[in-house]
Amino acid sequence: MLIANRGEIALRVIRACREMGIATVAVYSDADRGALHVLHADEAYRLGPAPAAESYLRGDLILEVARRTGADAVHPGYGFLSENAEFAEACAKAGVTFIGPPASAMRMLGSKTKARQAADAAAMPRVPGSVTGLADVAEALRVAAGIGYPVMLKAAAGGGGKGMRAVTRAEDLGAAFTAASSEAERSFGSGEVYLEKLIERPRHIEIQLMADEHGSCVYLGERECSVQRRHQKVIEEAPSAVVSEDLRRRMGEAAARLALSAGYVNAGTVEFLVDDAENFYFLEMNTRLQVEHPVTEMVTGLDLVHLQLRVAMGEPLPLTQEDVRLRGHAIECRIYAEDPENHFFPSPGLITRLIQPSGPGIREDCAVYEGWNVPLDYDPMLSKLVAFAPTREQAIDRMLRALEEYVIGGIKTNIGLFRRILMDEDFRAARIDTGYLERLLAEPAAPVSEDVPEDVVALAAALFAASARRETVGAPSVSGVSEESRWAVAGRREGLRL
Amino acid sequence: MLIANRGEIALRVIRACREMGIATVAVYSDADRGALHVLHADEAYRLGPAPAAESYLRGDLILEVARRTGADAVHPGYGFLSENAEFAEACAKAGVTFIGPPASAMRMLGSKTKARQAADAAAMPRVPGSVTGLADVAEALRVAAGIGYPVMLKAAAGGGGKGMRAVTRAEDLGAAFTAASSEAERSFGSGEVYLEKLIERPRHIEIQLMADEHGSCVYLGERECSVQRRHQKVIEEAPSAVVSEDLRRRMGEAAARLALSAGYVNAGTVEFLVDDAENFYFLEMNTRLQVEHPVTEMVTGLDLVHLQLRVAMGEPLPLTQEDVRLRGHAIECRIYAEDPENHFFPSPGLITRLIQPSGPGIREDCAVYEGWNVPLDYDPMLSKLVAFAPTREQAIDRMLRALEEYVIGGIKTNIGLFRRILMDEDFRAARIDTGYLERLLAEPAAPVSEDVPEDVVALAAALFAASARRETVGAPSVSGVSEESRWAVAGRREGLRL
Amino acid sequence: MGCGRAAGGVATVTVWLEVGGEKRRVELPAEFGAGMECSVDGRPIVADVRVLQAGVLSLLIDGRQYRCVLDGDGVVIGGRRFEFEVADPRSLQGRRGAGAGTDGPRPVKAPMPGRMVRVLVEVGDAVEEGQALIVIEAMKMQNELKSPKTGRVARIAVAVGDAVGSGDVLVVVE
Amino acid sequence: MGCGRAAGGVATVTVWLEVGGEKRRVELPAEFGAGMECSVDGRPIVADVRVLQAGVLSLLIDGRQYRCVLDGDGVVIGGRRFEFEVADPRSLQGRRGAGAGTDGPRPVKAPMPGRMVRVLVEVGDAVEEGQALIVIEAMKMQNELKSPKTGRVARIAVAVGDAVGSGDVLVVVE
Repeated sequence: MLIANRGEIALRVIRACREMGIATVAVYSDADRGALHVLHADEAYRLGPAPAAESYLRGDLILEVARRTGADAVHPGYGFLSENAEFAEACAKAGVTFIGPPASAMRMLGSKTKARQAADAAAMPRVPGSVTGLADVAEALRVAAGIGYPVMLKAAAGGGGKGMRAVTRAEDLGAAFTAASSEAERSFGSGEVYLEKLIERPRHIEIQLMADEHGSCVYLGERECSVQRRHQKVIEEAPSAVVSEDLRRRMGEAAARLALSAGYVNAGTVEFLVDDAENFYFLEMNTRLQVEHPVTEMVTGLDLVHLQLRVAMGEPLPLTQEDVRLRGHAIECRIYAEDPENHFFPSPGLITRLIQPSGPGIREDCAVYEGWNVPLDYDPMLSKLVAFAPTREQAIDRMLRALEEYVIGGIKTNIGLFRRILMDEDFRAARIDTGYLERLLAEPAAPVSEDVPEDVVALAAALFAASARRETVGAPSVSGVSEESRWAVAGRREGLRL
Repeated sequence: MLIANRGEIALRVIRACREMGIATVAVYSDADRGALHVLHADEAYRLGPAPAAESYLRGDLILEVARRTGADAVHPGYGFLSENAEFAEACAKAGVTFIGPPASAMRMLGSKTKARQAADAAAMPRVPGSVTGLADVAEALRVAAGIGYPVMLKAAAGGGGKGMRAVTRAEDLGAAFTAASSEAERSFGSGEVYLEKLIERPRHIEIQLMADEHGSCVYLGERECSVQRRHQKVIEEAPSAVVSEDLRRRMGEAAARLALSAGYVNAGTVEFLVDDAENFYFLEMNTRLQVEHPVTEMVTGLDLVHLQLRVAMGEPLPLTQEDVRLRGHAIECRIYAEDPENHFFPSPGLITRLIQPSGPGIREDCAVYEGWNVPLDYDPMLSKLVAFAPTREQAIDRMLRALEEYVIGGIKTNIGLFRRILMDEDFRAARIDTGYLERLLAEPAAPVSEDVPEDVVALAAALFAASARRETVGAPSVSGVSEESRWAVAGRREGLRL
Repeated sequence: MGCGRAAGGVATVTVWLEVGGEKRRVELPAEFGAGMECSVDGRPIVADVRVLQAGVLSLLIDGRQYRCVLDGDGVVIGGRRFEFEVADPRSLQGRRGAGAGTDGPRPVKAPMPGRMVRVLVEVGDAVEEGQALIVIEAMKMQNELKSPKTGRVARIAVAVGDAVGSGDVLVVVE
Repeated sequence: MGCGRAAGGVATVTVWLEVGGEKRRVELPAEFGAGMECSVDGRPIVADVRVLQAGVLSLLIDGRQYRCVLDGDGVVIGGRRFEFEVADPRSLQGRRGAGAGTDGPRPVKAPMPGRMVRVLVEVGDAVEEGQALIVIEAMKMQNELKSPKTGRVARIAVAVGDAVGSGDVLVVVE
């Protein structure tokens, strides 16, 4: 099995392969020679320079590695080539199993505009708006006038908030159309955008599907991903605090119907907006494994990557809808290398200290280590920290406990932001929607940790300074090959004049 | 809450307290000032020198700390004072809640001989043998003749294999009686031993109970702990591969009956031997949380320490027997500082490198870190590694994956032994009994890992040697305060003459 | 930092720090351990210090336990990061006078390593405080850098496509 | 260990090792990285070496990836630990002659730190190979140490209650 990805998802797939006795081939860019996904693979091959376009997006090079190593399957992870129908077809042509849906299903459901047509055909409720891409601003204005403002412009290809613009007045639509279209062009190679009514204070709730080649498709409950910033998910949980047994069944059945109508196979996710009145609207389908799949695994007790591999081998699903039972509550925090106190600027660089949480109910999918230099070329996600507990409240408190234990030194992370969210009354009461986090961030932040007496801080700082001094006064510092004494590093940074 | 223990269990209780918003007080001996349970507590107080008798067994000092800090509850963990009824009484006298059963129930069920009487009263099947302690060798010979050889001598107090002797012939009974009695005297302060029939190839299967103060008691499924060495559990799993729904119910109900008959409250475990014909025999009751409780947590989705604390606060159990649902399979490996290749000699000392596994289905309860000096004064357990998966086979394979990732450098551990067991055909087929591991160890071990070419080993060794040289040639090595460059350490150990 | 010997004959170390904008003078015995008699600005503290790993220590003060982790020029305690700066007393006093005035030219520096993807102004343009000047990209994110003051663009030091390092001056507004 | 310069002008290092009872001569370029032309006993190997942390490296040979972790005087690869010893060629040759003969006095050393809890023999006692001599305790476990040969107890170096360090000679059997 060749894993055509990097970071935690590549490691996660490699682990699943090991557990199933499948040999693994990793690929890497020049920035990732020392990455954990390489360290855990049986074989590893260089693709090219750091930029994704020259490495992880080079389907041709990846298939060349597959050919050379005799790998008979490729797992694309998420991002990169995972939703690229051409790559899926190239795999098929090369006689290599692509772990995902057939290219035809990917084409039908992966484009937002085509997926909306399929959703209409499958009688799935969706947000009013254009079904196809908009030809020009004039068409956009016409459609917007028909459904009424506010509206949302969206890129037909891709996701992750790129190419999206909310528009509240007709006057602003022209500029927003141009901006969204050019951003979509830049990000996805297609400037096609469509438009739909903006639902007020919607929740983002999605259904996990798993379908086999034998016409069976089960839904594995929902995930709520309403805590977002710039349309990027920040916290995900399963189940949603507001989804009733009945709503889950209705959403699940609608999602499975859509997948079956498209001949869908393997893991997929149907995203919905849900309003206060429990109405759900089809948003889009992600034709791949999602970043946040672990919360579903925690509450269902299943392993989605194992299931992906078994389904891809042609096995029938080992479970029916009746076997799917949700238990407990799981929350995932996406830990990013970014600075919440300074405009969320990315913070690549050397991780000089890493203290990871563990213990009851804690799962971590992480691909960094002490001494790893987080490259600036890729997504800033460092780790997915997941807490499971019998109830939502306990899961939140468990996550807070784990975040307290967590220390990532050398770069900035959003760990402190999670502590703030998890202690926020609205979040704890599940009063969240996709605008929740932006509203929270607009408020001044109170310090979320216990107060540490100032004298204790001064004493601790002095102790470290004195230690650094002992370190540096005795003899010149000696560096390891890739690691050096943190004392010495600290000493130098602080410009100790001793 | 004061945590009257050390190591992973103290950390595990501290984590639960944090999750519940309860402030924690740790205690430590001189060997443990730098232990993780101290590092994670809100407050920490020294008890005394390293030997347990002068620190963790000093109930008087512990209650003095409780008084001084205003702690209103004490969690004893397992071992040390956890089954000491006098300490439980002293807590009550001091107005401090002891997290465990009342002293009366502990007295009734904690002594093996008294517990056997209670079991008879509760109509629980037990192994034929003496109900009370044996007065002398003559009585032992009389009882043994009555039930027939082989028989097993056991200490009335305590457990963990201390004071146990199997006897197959009357000629050997005298010497075994003396040895068992004196070992029991040394280990538990009481030389009382009893005797029972030795069940051939029995499985060790135990039922986890949780009882509240309101007369409610639920059983949380079973754990199989048949993989033992010298009567010490090595691997535990839940559920047992051989326990049917019906057997589980019968064992669970019998165990709950016994607990209720003794007025038992809080967590407890009833241990049974189970023979090939699904007969179960009462063995003893452990009136505390067990080392292996995590496997029960994984398959029930519950948190036993949270439940312990809630029950101790007087709350009713938040669940009924019908709410208890088992799902999936969990396996725990007790990772010890010992050398399986050299008579399992203990291996205390400095942990120079620690690479811990993580990812899907992996839980680790661990209280060591890179740079920690494992003291020689206590139990050699370093960590409890738990793997959860939908099926037993997947859980085994997942554990193998995690063990492959695990590296503990500087001291010897039994990680390699687990890999051997988990790849053994009999273990995988669940053909195990309490003699299984000793039989396996009597066979010659085949290497359990993939072959690494000799030239690769030589090259890797040479690379490390060359790196050490670069390290030491450039400048004299500089030590950190508690940590020093492993390159330099390695260089010195190897006596590099460069 | 300086060394001395206290009344009891124990070797002591004096450390001058700036923490959270406050100057602090900390005295501590040269040897770490239990019963360390320290002081902060003259206020006595008895501490029990144990170094667990380089840069990680457990501090016990009156039974309270603090896990302290060194992180660059900060220390993390209880999940919060406190920046500090070590100084000798002369330079610290010298620095206090220099300030963050709004007069004069102000540089816009790269807050992280990245690549310049867009320049939104030209030299000589009048700009408002908070107006976006340039866009740099790192880790798939584009980030606008804004003007620190109302003024005029005096210099643009980079071109589209340039790689920039953290702290590099990109634009100067005067 | 020695240094040299190969034909291509690359600085090389030669390392003499003993691994698994075999003498090995490894040559490698002084700089680690991709395309390293190494050899083991003259057999060429092209390796791609990356040091991740001190004592942890990823070794790629013909695409095969090996995680190698230094552990004291051993290297852990694929979950197995291989002991090795670095030597210069002279001393290695010298040592090969000395052997594990059964003649002469043989010491019984403590395999771990602990405390002596029982001495089962006296000086002058005749003992069999494998006979228990003494019991030491560590980590709540008592461990019998056995005689390495049939012979006579020549010396008992410790008394009950003594703390012993790893490698200390406890008993000598001759």
